[in-house]
Amino acid sequence: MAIKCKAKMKDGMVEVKALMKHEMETGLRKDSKTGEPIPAHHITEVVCMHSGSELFRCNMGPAISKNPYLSFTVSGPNVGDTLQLSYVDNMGETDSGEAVVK
Amino acid sequence: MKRREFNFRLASITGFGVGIASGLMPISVLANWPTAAFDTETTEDAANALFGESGMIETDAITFKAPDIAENGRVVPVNINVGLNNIEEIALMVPENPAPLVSTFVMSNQSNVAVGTRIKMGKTSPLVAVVKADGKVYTASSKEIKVTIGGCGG
Amino acid sequence: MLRKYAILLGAVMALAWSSTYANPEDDRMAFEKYFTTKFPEVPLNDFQNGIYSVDPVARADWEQIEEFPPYELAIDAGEAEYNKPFANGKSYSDCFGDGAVRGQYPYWDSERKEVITMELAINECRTSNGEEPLRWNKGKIAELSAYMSYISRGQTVDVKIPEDDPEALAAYERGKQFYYTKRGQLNFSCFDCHGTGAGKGVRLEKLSPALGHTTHWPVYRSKWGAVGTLHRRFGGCNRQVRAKNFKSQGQEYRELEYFLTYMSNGHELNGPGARR
Amino acid sequence: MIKKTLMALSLATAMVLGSFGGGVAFADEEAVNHGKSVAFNRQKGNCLSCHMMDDGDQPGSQGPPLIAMKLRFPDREDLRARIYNPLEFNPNTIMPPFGLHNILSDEEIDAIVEYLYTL
Repeated sequence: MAIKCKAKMKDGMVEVKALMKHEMETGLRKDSKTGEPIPAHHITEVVCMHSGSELFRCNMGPAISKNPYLSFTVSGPNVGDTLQLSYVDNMGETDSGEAVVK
Repeated sequence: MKRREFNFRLASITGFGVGIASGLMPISVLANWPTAAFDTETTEDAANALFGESGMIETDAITFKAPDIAENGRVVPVNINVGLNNIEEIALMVPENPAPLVSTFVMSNQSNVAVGTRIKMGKTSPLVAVVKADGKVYTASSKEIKVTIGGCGG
Repeated sequence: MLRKYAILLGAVMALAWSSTYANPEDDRMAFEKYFTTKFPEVPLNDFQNGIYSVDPVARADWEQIEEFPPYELAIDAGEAEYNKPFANGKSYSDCFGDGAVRGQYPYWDSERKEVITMELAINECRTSNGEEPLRWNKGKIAELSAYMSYISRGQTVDVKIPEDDPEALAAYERGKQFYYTKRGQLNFSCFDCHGTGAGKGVRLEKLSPALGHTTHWPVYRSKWGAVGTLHRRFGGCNRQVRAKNFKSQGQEYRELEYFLTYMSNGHELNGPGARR
Repeated sequence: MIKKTLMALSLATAMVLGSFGGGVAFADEEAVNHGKSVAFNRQKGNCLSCHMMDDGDQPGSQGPPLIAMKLRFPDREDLRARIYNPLEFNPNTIMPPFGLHNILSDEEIDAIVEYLYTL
C-alpha cells in the first residue's frame, strides 16, 4: 500500500496533499478483551524529496489521526516535477509514494 | 514515557535496517525525531524543547482553520496559515491533550506557507502553533474547538 | 413481558401509519414532503449529503475532510481487488461488467423471491466462481463496494417494486414496518431519530435526516477508522437503541434497505461517503 | 460484552434495592445528588442527550429544557409516571420508557424526581 499523494501548482506555490494508511496507535489504549496495553505504533517522520534534496518534513506524534492526512504548500518545484514522499514509523516500517506537480 | 523512548530507539535501529535492506528510504528520513518535545506535558515545555528558551512573540500572522465543534475528536481537520518570511519549522499543539505536541512541520526558508493535517483531541481545547521564522520564535492560538460528547448512551 | 407489549404497541402504530398510505409512491412522496417541509431551506438534492445538509457547523468540518477524503484509500484497494482474477481465471467483471452498477441495487428478484443487494451480489459472484465469501460488514467487501459506488457516482436511485409481483410489495411493506417500529430497551424506531429527531441534537451531535440516507454508502466513519457497509450501520443503530441485532444481509436488513432506498428514489448516488 | 454485564449488574442492583422496598431512606441532599448522577450518567438516564438541564455540558435539543419542574409538574406522581412510561401520555414520544423497560430502577427514578424538583 503506497502513500497516495497529489501535487498542484497554485498561485506560484506547490500544494501537496497526502493520505497514508496507518493505525496511528497511541500506546494509551488497552485491548478490550485481554486488558493488555496496546503498544504505540505510529508514523514518526514523513519526508518529501524533490530533485534529491529534502523539501519538507513532518514529525508526527501519536495524536495524528488514523490514516494520516498531510497537506503543505512550498515553493521550489515546477509543473511536471516529481515529488517523492516516504514515511517511517516507530516500529521501523516504511512506505512511500510519488506525485507529479500539475 | 520510558516505553516511548524505548520504542523510538528500537524504531531508529530497525528503521535503519529496513531502509538499507529495501534501499527505498531516503537517508533524511532517519534524522532525529524530537523525542523530548513529544514527551512534554505543557505547550511551553514542548516549545522550549524544540526551539530553546529564548521567549516567544505573539503574532496574528499565524491563522487557523478548524471546526468550531469537532464532529469526532478522533479526526479533527486543522489547517494553519503562516504569513511570515523564512519559516523553518511550525509546531502544532493541543494544550489539553496529555502530550500537547501533535506534530512539527519542517522546511527551509519558506514564506507564507500553509500546512494541514487531521488530529486527535481528547477534549475541548484551543490549538497552539509555535513557529520558528527568521531566527525568531512566534506563537498564536486558535479559538476553542469543542469536542463533542457522544450522544447515544448505547 | 412489558417490553414485548411495548414493541407490539410500536408495531400497531407502524401499521396504522402504513394503512394511511396506499402505495409505495405515495409513501415516498409523503416521506420527501416530511423532510422538505421540516427543512425548507435545504435544496432537495442536498439531502444526499446526510447530516451535512442540515448542520452547517458539521458541514464545514466535513468539507475540510472531503478535500482529500479518507475513503480514497478504500477506493484504490477496491479497484485492485476488483481487477484481480479469481482462481478460475474469471473476475468480478464477468459478473458486473465495468462495475458501475450501484444504481441497479437493491432490486427484487421475482424468481428467488428476495431482495438482492449489491454486497449480496458481490459475494454470490465470488461463490459462483469458487471463491470464499467475504465477511459482510467491513474490509474487502466494503472496499469493493466503495470502488463500485465511486464509479457509479451520478447514477440515480431508481428502486422498482414490480407491480406484477405482490411479494415484492410485501417485502417493501416489511421493510417499512421495520423502519417505523419502536424497538429495543430504549424504544426508538429508525424514524424516531432520523425523522422526528432529525436536525436536532443528541448532545451536540445533530441527527441526520433519513431522506437520501442510502445514497452515499459505503461510508468511511471516523468512529470506525475504515469503510463499512450500510448493514454494519444498521447493526450499530440497533445496538445503540439496545435492540436485538439482525444478521447483515439477512432478510430483515435487506428488506429495510429496499424500503429505505426506495424512499430516496430520484436522488443522485454519491458514495462512498465520509462521516463522523 | 461489558455493556451486557453492566446491564445485568444494574438489573441486579435494581432487584436488590427493589426487594428492600421503601426501607432505604436517603437524606434529601443525598437523593438529589444521586438523582443528578443517575440523570447525567450516559449508561443510565443520559438525560443530557436530549434535554438542556442544570449545569450539564453540551446538552442535546431533542426534548424541552428541564426547568421549573416543580411548577410545571406540581403532582410528583405525574412527573414520576412521565419518566416511568412516557408512552402513556404520548404513544409517539421518542422519550424512552425508563421504568417500563427497566432502563432505570424504581429507586433511581425516585432519585431523579427528587433532583428534577430542584430545577
